[in-house]
Amino acid sequence: MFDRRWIYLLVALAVIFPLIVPATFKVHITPEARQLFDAIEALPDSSIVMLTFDYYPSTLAETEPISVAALHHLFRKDCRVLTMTTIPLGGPSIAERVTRALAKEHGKVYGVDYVNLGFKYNYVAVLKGMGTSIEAIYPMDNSSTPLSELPMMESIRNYDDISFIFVVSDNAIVDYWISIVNAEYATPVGIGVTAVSAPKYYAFISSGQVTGLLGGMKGAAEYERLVKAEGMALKGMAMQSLVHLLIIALVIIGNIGFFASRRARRRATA
Amino acid sequence: MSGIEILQIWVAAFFTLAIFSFLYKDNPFFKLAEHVFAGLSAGYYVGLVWKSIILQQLWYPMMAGEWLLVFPAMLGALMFARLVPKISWVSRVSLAFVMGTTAGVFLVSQLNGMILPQMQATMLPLVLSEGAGATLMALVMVIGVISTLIYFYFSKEHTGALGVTAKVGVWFIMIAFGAHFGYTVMARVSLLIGRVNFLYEDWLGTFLLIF
Amino acid sequence: MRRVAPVIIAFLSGFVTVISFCFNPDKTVLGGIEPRVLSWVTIVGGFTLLLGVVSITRVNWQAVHRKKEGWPYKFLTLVAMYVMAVPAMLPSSWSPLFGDAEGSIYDWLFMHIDAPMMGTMFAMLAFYIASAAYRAFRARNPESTLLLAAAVLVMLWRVPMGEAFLRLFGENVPGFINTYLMNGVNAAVQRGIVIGAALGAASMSLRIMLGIERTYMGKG
Amino acid sequence: MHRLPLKLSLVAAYNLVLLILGSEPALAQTTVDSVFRWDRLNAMILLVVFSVVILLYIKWAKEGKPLFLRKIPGLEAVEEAVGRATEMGRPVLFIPGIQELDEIETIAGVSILGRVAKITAQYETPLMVPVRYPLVLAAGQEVVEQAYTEMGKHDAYSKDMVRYVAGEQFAFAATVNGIMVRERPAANIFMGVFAAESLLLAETGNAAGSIQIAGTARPEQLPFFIAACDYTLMGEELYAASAYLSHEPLMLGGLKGQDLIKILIVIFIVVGVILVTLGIGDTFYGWFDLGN
Repeated sequence: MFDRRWIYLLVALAVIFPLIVPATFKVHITPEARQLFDAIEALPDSSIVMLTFDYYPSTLAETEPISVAALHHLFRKDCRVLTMTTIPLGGPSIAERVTRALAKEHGKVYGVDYVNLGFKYNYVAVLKGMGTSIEAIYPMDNSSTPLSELPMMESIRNYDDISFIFVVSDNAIVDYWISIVNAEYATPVGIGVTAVSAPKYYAFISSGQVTGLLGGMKGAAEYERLVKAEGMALKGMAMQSLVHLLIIALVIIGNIGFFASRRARRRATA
Repeated sequence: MSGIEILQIWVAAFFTLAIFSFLYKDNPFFKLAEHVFAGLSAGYYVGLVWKSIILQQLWYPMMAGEWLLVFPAMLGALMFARLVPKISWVSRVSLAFVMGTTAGVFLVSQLNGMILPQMQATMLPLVLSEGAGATLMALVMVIGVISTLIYFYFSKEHTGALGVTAKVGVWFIMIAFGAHFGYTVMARVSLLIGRVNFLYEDWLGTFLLIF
Repeated sequence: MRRVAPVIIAFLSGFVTVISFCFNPDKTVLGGIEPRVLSWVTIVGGFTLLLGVVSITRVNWQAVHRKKEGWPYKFLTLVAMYVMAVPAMLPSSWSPLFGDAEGSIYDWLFMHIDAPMMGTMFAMLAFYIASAAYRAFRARNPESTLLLAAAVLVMLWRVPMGEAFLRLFGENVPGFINTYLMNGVNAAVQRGIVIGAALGAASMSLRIMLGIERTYMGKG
Repeated sequence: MHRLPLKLSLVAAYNLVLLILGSEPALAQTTVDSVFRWDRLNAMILLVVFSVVILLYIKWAKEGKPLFLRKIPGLEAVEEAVGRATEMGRPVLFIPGIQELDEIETIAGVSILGRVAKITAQYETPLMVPVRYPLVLAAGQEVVEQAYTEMGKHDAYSKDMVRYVAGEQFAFAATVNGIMVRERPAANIFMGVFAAESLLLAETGNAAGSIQIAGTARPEQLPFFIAACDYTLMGEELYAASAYLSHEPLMLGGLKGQDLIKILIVIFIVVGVILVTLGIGDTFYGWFDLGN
């Protein structure tokens, strides 16, 4: 068997090639992405939507495009956006960076159109506690401003005041948004997750516990197309395609080798 | 681009490449990155707990007159008893408080939020007016859920009817895992694209500025 | 005392949340207690993170002190930890380098060293997946054949180039994969696993609450 | 403790009576202003039935009633792997997952570690157990020490067998990868919670030529272990394996109780499907509505 490092080299080439020779592809919209888009589209203007940044900087490439596309959609619809994160490592700073950049683009004002709550330890207690009072869990926003000083927070007490929760996550925290928040407070939850965890959540779509699902970079690309704001995800589809095809080719070659050697062995024993 | 920005990019690029170098083989650069990584991530937690818990949830509210917070502060401090073997049992009190509360939340949320709705969603009519496609979907769902549950049933040997159902369960499980694998490939490749983009656009970009 | 006190506390604190589930928060005393208990848990839980730091310091310092093999690396770990942690705990009013805002040492180290390394570790998986797929994905028996076929179909379906290829076999093929493979077989199995896992987690929680599961406390 | 199930069943019976007496209004109306959450009665009944069943089985297991568990394929693989390591004179690497001891999978992993340690003690094969959390460290050391003492090999035990490694997930994975290439264990056993590092560990181990056995309940990581390891315990097989090996009444009783509930769930689903198909299932279906 040859050195596996040749395979590594092929993978690297498959990613680098489209950087040098860019190409764009038509992305088809899946029903799950459409469902999420429609749910937000159907909200009355200036509704309050919670957008979570439940991901580590290490999965930025998959998740950040989802947050960006979501914010484009929410700001364009004049929704008031409340962000929070259950991730200690980087969650708060990503939320600040992304919301501030997008707010600037759409001319939104901090404290009036959007608020970043930041991070608190122990997600179970946080998710549950916000059902009674957001202020009890987050006395201050991410920049240590008391919530009482932020005009937007005047009308927000708990989940009852939130029309939709858009969870963007790279881990199993989604389970608790479903089993605690959606189940006990009935706030609709739409999710954008990494491709690793996406398959699991198909089970929650038909049960109605989840309203719409975006899976990984492809999901992000679909949402980018839906809100007509081309970003990183649509650009990444070329590299994504090449590496997938490479891996499929490797599987096929591996199996041809496997069957050839098995036949040779059978012949030798016969 | 300022000098400090270029430096930032170079530092990030150095550590990115140091980690990637492990693909070729283990080497001192990887070891260096590995150990710096371990230290930084531990240090990150300290800063985080300090700001979001000690200051924001404990110190500021206590200064504002919430004296009841003395109790969680004490419980938290008791955790450190673990470091002194003789009184380490005291830390169990704090631990029990954390574990007990979490257990209570879990007990309810798993039974109420997971099992009931997932059971209900499986009770699908097998004869549907919407046509053969919908009926087939319902059948796949019902058989899939039941055979998966049966595969993970340990109280009887998997023989006879139980064995057949469990076998169907394995087939379903393998297809689902295959789908999962295919989906995950996408995730990992996306992250590689992220890093390669950084090296190609940001890092190589600095070469144009420097040279 | 050593055994009984923790068990009683675990029971009471769990009981509060279970009982609050059964009653209306606005109508009973319990409603006011639950959020308080939950916010206390976040505080107490935070201290366990600090405990981990103490352990890391101890373990690495011992290695450095005794000049064990590779001790300079362990020393580096310690330095990295304290360079990150100490400035973060100093008030930002002293210097913009302190605290955790943008421009602080803490934020800089995180954004430009820690985060890129985390991303790179994930990215390495793309290489490993490729080699694992080549080496391990063999149609040895019916089970592995199903695994392999499903994996290849989904890999094709998730990217535009592959989807275009699938459409050559019929305009509905991608939709078919979405419906029957993802929302059908996959969702059914995930549901079976979710139910099983929920039972496991609930049974564990019950045992912890009632104090019959005490592994987390350690023995003695 | 053993009186508890009785009391709980009384409560269950009472609730059932309540349900029958007031079935329609109790479940249908959203009683925002009543003190008791009647709309959540279904979850409460499930909670009670579940608790009674689990506690009864644990009680029976403690009393030593024979409770049958089917053989878990793949458990022999663990013994074989340790045997191979002994022949090759190389160490065994055991990783009880990357989560704290409050995860049921970690507890299962630690109890399997006890079994593995007995075999390594018997053959005096070196054992390495890197862990990520202080509590797992304490529990791991205790379990391994006990195993060596039981096998009469206390002299061969060293506290460094179970060692504390860095905090962050990937920092931990990087360190373990380092151990795999530098110390070249003959067998790698992964039992517990694993996340994205599953394939990092399993591929590195495979490249280093180790035999690998994995067990985790995380469905998203199972495909990788299946692809890169020689044997994989899937999902609840992990719990079953640890109950099977340890015969610990808590594990065994819990598992048996869950098994019974699982069968009840299957029966309810089948009944539901039949009723709904016949078009008379609305009431039954409504019993599973969540109150919120």
